[in-house]
Amino acid sequence: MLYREAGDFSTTYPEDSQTFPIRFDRYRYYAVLFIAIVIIPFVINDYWVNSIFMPFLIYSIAAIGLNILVGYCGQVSLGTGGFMAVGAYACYKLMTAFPEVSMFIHVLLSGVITAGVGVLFGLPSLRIKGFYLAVATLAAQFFLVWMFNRVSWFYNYSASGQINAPERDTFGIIITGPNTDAWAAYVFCLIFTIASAIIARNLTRGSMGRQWMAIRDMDIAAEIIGVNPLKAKLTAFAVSSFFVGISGALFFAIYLGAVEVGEVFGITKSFLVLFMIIIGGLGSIFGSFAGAAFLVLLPVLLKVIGVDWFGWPTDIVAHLNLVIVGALIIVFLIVEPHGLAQLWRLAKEKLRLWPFPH
Amino acid sequence: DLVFPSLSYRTGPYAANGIPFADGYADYFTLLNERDGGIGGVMTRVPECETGYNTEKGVECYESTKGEGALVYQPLSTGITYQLIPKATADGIPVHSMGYGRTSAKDGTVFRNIFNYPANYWDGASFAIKHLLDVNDGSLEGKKIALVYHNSAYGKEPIRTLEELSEKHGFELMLLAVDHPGQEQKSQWLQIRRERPDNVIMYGWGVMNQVAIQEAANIRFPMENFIGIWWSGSENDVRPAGAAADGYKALAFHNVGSDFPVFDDIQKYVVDAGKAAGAGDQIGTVLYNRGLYAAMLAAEAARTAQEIHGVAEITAPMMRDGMEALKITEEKMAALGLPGFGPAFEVSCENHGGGGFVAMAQWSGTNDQWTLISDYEQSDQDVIGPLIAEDAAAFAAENNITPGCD
Amino acid sequence: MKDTIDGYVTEDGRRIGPVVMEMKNITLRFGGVEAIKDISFDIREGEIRAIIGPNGAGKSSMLNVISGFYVPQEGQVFYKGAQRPAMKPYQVARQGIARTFQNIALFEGMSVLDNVMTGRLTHMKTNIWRQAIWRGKAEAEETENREVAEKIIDFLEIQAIRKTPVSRLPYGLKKRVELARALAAEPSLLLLDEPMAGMNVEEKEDMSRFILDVNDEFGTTIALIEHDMGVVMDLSDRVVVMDYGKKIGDGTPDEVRNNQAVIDAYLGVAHD
Amino acid sequence: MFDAAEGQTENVLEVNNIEVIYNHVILVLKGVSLNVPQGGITALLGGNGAGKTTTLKAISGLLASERGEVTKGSIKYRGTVIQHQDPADIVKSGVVQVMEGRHCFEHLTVEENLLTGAYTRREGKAAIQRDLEMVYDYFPRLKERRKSQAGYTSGGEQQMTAIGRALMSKPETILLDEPSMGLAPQLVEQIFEIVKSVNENEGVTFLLAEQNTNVALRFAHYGYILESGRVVMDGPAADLRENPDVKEFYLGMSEQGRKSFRDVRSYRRRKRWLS
Amino acid sequence: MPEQLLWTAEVFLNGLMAGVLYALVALGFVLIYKASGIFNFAQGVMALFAAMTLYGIMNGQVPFAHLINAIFGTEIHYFGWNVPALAAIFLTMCVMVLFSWLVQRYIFRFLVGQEPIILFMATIGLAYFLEGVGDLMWGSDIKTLEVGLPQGINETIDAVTFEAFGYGFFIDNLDIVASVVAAILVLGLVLFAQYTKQGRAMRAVADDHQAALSVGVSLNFIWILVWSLAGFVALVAGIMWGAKSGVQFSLSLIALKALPVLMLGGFTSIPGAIVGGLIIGVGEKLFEFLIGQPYLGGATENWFAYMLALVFLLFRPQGLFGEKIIERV
Ligand SMILES: Nc1ncnc2c1ncn2[C@@H]1O[C@H](COP(=O)(O)OP(=O)(O)OP(=O)(O)O)[C@@H](O)[C@H]1O
Ligand SMILES: Nc1ncnc2c1ncn2[C@@H]1O[C@H](COP(=O)(O)OP(=O)(O)OP(=O)(O)O)[C@@H](O)[C@H]1O
Ligand SMILES: CC(C)C[C@H](N)C(=O)O
Ligand SMILES: [Mg+2]
Ligand SMILES: [Mg+2]
Repeated sequence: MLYREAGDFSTTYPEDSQTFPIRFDRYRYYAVLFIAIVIIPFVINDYWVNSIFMPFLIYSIAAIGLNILVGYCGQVSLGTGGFMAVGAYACYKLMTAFPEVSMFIHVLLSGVITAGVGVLFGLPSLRIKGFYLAVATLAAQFFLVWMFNRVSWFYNYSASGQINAPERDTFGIIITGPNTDAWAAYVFCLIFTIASAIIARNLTRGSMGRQWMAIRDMDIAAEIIGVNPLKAKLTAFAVSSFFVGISGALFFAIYLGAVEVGEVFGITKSFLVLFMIIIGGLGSIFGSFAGAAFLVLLPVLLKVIGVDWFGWPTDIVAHLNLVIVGALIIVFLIVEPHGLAQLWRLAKEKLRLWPFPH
Repeated sequence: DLVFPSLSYRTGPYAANGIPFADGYADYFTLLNERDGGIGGVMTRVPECETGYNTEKGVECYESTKGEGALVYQPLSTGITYQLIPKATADGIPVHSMGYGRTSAKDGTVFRNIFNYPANYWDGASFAIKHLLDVNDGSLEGKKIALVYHNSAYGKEPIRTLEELSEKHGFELMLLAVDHPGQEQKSQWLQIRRERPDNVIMYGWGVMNQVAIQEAANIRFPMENFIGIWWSGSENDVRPAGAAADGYKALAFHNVGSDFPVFDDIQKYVVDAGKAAGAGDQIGTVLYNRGLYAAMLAAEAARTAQEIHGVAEITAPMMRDGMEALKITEEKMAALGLPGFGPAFEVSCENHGGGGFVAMAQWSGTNDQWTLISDYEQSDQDVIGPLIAEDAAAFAAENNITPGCD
Repeated sequence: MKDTIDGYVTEDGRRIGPVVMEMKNITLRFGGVEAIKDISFDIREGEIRAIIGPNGAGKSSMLNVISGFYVPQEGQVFYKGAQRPAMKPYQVARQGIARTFQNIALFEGMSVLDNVMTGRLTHMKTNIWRQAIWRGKAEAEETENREVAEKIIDFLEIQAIRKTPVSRLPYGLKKRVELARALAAEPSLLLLDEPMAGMNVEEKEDMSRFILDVNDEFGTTIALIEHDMGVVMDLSDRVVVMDYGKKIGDGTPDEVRNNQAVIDAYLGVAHD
Repeated sequence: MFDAAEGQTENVLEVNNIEVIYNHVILVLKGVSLNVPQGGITALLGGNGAGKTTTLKAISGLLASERGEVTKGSIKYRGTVIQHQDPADIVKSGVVQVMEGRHCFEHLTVEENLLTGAYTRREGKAAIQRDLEMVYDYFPRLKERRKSQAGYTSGGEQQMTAIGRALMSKPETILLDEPSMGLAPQLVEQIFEIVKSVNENEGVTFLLAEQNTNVALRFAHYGYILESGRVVMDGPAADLRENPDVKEFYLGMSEQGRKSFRDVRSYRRRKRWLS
Repeated sequence: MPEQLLWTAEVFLNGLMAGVLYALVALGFVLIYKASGIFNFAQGVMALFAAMTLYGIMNGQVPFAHLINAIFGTEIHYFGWNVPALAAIFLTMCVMVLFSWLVQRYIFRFLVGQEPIILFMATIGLAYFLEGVGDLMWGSDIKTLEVGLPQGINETIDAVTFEAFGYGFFIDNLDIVASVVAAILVLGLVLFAQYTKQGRAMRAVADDHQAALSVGVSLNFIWILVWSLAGFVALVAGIMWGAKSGVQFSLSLIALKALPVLMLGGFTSIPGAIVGGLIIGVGEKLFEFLIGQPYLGGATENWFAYMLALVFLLFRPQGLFGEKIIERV
């Protein structure tokens, strides 16, 4: 028995509803946190931060955000790219307007502004459902991108229409711009990621989360048992957009440093984040991380294997990459339609029974 | 060895353009290795990294290759260039955005590590107008000129310049944005048909070029009045329209065709030896030549750096010095087997952009080839100079840079 | 049995209170189909009121009208003495009306416990900020409501499947979970749409006991649709009979059982 | 007429000690064996979650789409093993299932639902039209609602549609899952009459899972009782009806005859044959 | 000012034509959605793949040449023959049928009964896969399809309208061909879906996979059938769009032009695809012409199409012709 819950009893309800009721899981969670916070910042270099950790952490936030909307509340949205753009541009305007204020505040405010925009574009969800809604959110995606491209106020009238993150700090540590230390950028993103995960978890385990899930599973029944669909859907849009906005702000300010809206926050971004949560597992915070890891790391990994180890031509590797990622997505879905998170859950269920099935 | 990473794109929406460029870039270095044993006795290496014309992957590529001792980056995308400007500056690695990227990077006192010689987008716009002036006997008064542009940072680059020029020469400017990817341009071209501009200038990329040329042919817009920037002037762009594209013009900052001695060497040392980067069928195409030209400029800069610093195994900062001291002369090009292939120019600390010499090429559908129809001429530096200074100053102010040379 | 305006006493001595819900001349149409035709009836506090009738008679539609999901073209609904204004279903639920559904409408993606907890939503009030922080008020409220939910889980004897995802449950248990969810709301009026369909006798007995206990212990008023005449006759205090949208009978089980119109339309042979 | 007691007819369907697992972890059937004789009505009884539906789905091949699989044992229809066949092929060989919980095609009209039932038939329009009329005769209510979308009909109307749809395919064997659920008492009786007449007149074999033990045992020839994934008792229907345990737990009768639901005040300890 | 009016009329006509081209892509989506509830994200890539295959067959390209050469160091590219257009179209169709069979056999057979979003995700995986395979098979250069479609301004219309109004209307010949083809396709498909047994079975499958299985509808067969049909539609769309812009990666992005059409017409309606296409085409072109260009700086077409569809949906959440979403308890 490698994995057991025997002897793990909860005697109070709070204990029973904690995130990791099984002691083994809890310890593992602490261990991961310890490594992420205490060890990694000291061993990390530019490559790892910029190619692996930062995209992973930032996409995780976006995935958590979208998962709240799609996975928990069942409102399929393809506007993620547009909302990330709102976060990014809000952050840019704040950074340039109030240079002395801490980046921390700017990023949070960007989230808040995005939440507002999210609510606005969430309004049609009251009438439009399912794939129709998904396609309708594309209206937000295309309109927002167009607007940021068109209205020069958003990019401070720069000639090219690009926005560049000037150097800013928080608590005296440089966070944006080219002179940022790898560890500082990493830690800054990590704080947001952990906070997002915890907040998302708290929201989803309580009554808010249940309202969302009820709407997702059967909106009519939910309304009849007392869920106000307007409120539930709009809060989901708000909370989701808040996280997505934060991730957009980080994506622009910390990760890329310069952004051209149509390219960075285009429709492909919306799809990418959606893929992450489906692959990872709808309605699962862990799944958001798993999905982000899968789609950020796998291509890098395949590239390293193909190009660096086997020395194949880059284009063949890139094409094979597509083939493999595509095939893996399909294989995963066939093995477990509910994503990596569910796969993990079932694996644990099996482990628990191991070595005596049934 | 000397490392020249190639951030290429052989997949995605712009693959058709990325492939020949990357082939040309790689083949030239292979040639140097095979024929001369590298540069100054040190072998070169061209690690390739696929960006898919995507900024994030571009960043990933940059990060993953910079550790190998990369000497210079050629990102082949304005978007990625913008990402790399601060990063590369901080890392002390030069970036060569040849004929793209941020135009004001020409001001080397602000953009210490960024180079965009021999010509930039504003040179292109200015030269196009200059060409039209020539064709119209020196006056554009009362004419109407339309700009069809890719609705992105890249496409928007020439607008400022054209606006200045329209004031100066008294022509009317009409702006037509095309969103990515640009498969549907009916509205834009119907409008052109209605408003009958005398000339159309295009800043396009990828499928947008093919569709625009096709649509222009559909509305019977006279092709010789249609001028594309150099990224809208490859074989890929005109062939789908067939014979209808005959007479279409495009800007160029280097020569076309494979009628240069260096191509014989490439055939001999690279293609026949089975060492070609691609299938070998791209040689002599516009974009292949551009890749090759970029490689040649990088190699010459490296050679210059070796001379300045007296070491063969140069580092990125040395490479930067080499680039800043680069001198391309007719003789040098002839010696390299590329006589008259590009304009002669010089780089200095104040000027990272060369002379801004541009030529006009024209497509002949019947011969299925491009030909240069003008000499290299300098663009209108009176208009461009101040614009560059202004933009660079703004950047310097925003980023706390004190302009200057050391 | 004594029938007065404000209540009566049943044979087994329970006090039935005054009218809590009154439907007046309800007519409901779907395009050409008239699902309910000018029906009036009332429900008294504390009673078990059955609605029976052949398939397609309009019974479920009637429950939907009560819970605000269908808006009748004509007629009024009086609840607790006052005419009910046009209301959204969730507002109706907040007035203390809970229900189960004919085609089980559980939240398939959640566990049994979570489903029951959704029944408590109308009682949970902490705002989103506190929930995001969790520690403190949100947690306390959760625990408090969890206790209520657990009581109901105990009551319905579904402790063992507490953490099971509902989608894995067999039909009968799902019905029971649905009842649990409705009870969790601690409603004053409980609407049950065929709660015993698909159960065998033993399970129906269990279910009957639950219904009676709810009625007894919490004094909950119950409106019940059921096709098993045994159950209906045994449990209910009064029965409304519908046929093709019309009311064809209303009264105590005995009265209904012997009503010729009811026998013709629904029962077939007189049922014991 | 069929006489189960004589037992001389052959078995069309044999289920041999099958085990079914859902999602690779949840073991639901723990060795179920059944024989369904040609031309008989066999009832499958048992409480909630006993595994009746699962057994029927295992036979009709629908398990796969629920992520369940038969891991042990075999299912034979007329001597051929069908457990790995495609559901469509199983229907072609003559076995049709009426699913629990109706499962009508919501967006199709009632009539289109019925016609879809005849999907596998090849005899041409006239025969199909005739059977359509037959179904309407059985369920006049459906005729009235024939042009309504099935999604908007009442629960009972949907149940009728589902049964009618199965009849339309003229199968040799029908697997009926809880046909009486949600139907008015008159109709329950009527449905079983239909089952009986189809069985007698057309020789169709029935395997029906039912909670309404009372009616089921009145019409069936043979019965199996399932509990927690095992067959705990089987025998000719008449015998089962007389069995005291069955009487108490499935028919709700004690020595004193039927007792009122109101009197069941305390939860009785269930008698379990096996667990 | 009559000139403005004439121009508007011309824009209107061209909008109609553009709409037809969008509808061609949307049709493929509708077919598969109607028969399986699958929102087929791979439709665009299928169009690209079909067009590439057609080109490859016509020009006798060796499939996977690039890969083979890279692995074995060979230098093979062409077989050295050319296949006439019609024969090549037929062969391509065979490839698409094979593709449908593979898709069914190796993907969707295992996903019967799953939620729509899971099926949607599977088609995304498929899109990636097919994109990679297509590139490996035929290379990612731009290919010029020459199947003999007329292109360019229609002189007759130009002349006639010039005669009548003093302003010659511009209509592209290719668009005219596309309209005729689309009309035939839609007619055929409507007849098929509405009046055949397979058509009814198709709709049944979309409603409830399990129930369809239980009455003996072979999901395998139905799905292979509709995927093949969708493959055919993709081929047609690929040819039309390929003629406009050359066959290249961007062809797969035309799916984005089809989505608002789909949403407006209703995911389940074949005539809806056409009507939706026409409304979107006209709407976005007129908006760009009357408002976008003069006041908003242009390039409004992308978002306007979606906004237009969104506004329609607010009034009819199932699209103009979509099946009503059944909401009952
Ligand atoms: N939303 C709707 N749209 C159209 N018709 C409807 C709708 N809801 C119900 N109906 C019709 O109204 C009639 C009454 O339906 P209802 O569901 O109330 O019947 P019921 O008495 O509950 O029957 P059952 O016992 O079969 O459940 C039926 O004929 C049904 O088809
Ligand atoms: N898709 C599924 N995944 C996991 N477990 C399942 C699934 N379907 C059924 N089960 C389990 O299998 C067992 C038997 O279920 P089944 O539906 O066969 O029972 P049943 O006898 O038909 O009950 P009922 O009379 O309530 O319909 C149940 O315990 C149920 O939890
Ligand atoms: C080759 C590329 C650099 C051209 C491109 N359109 C750009 O400027 O971004
Ligand atoms: Mg009902
Ligand atoms: Mg069952």
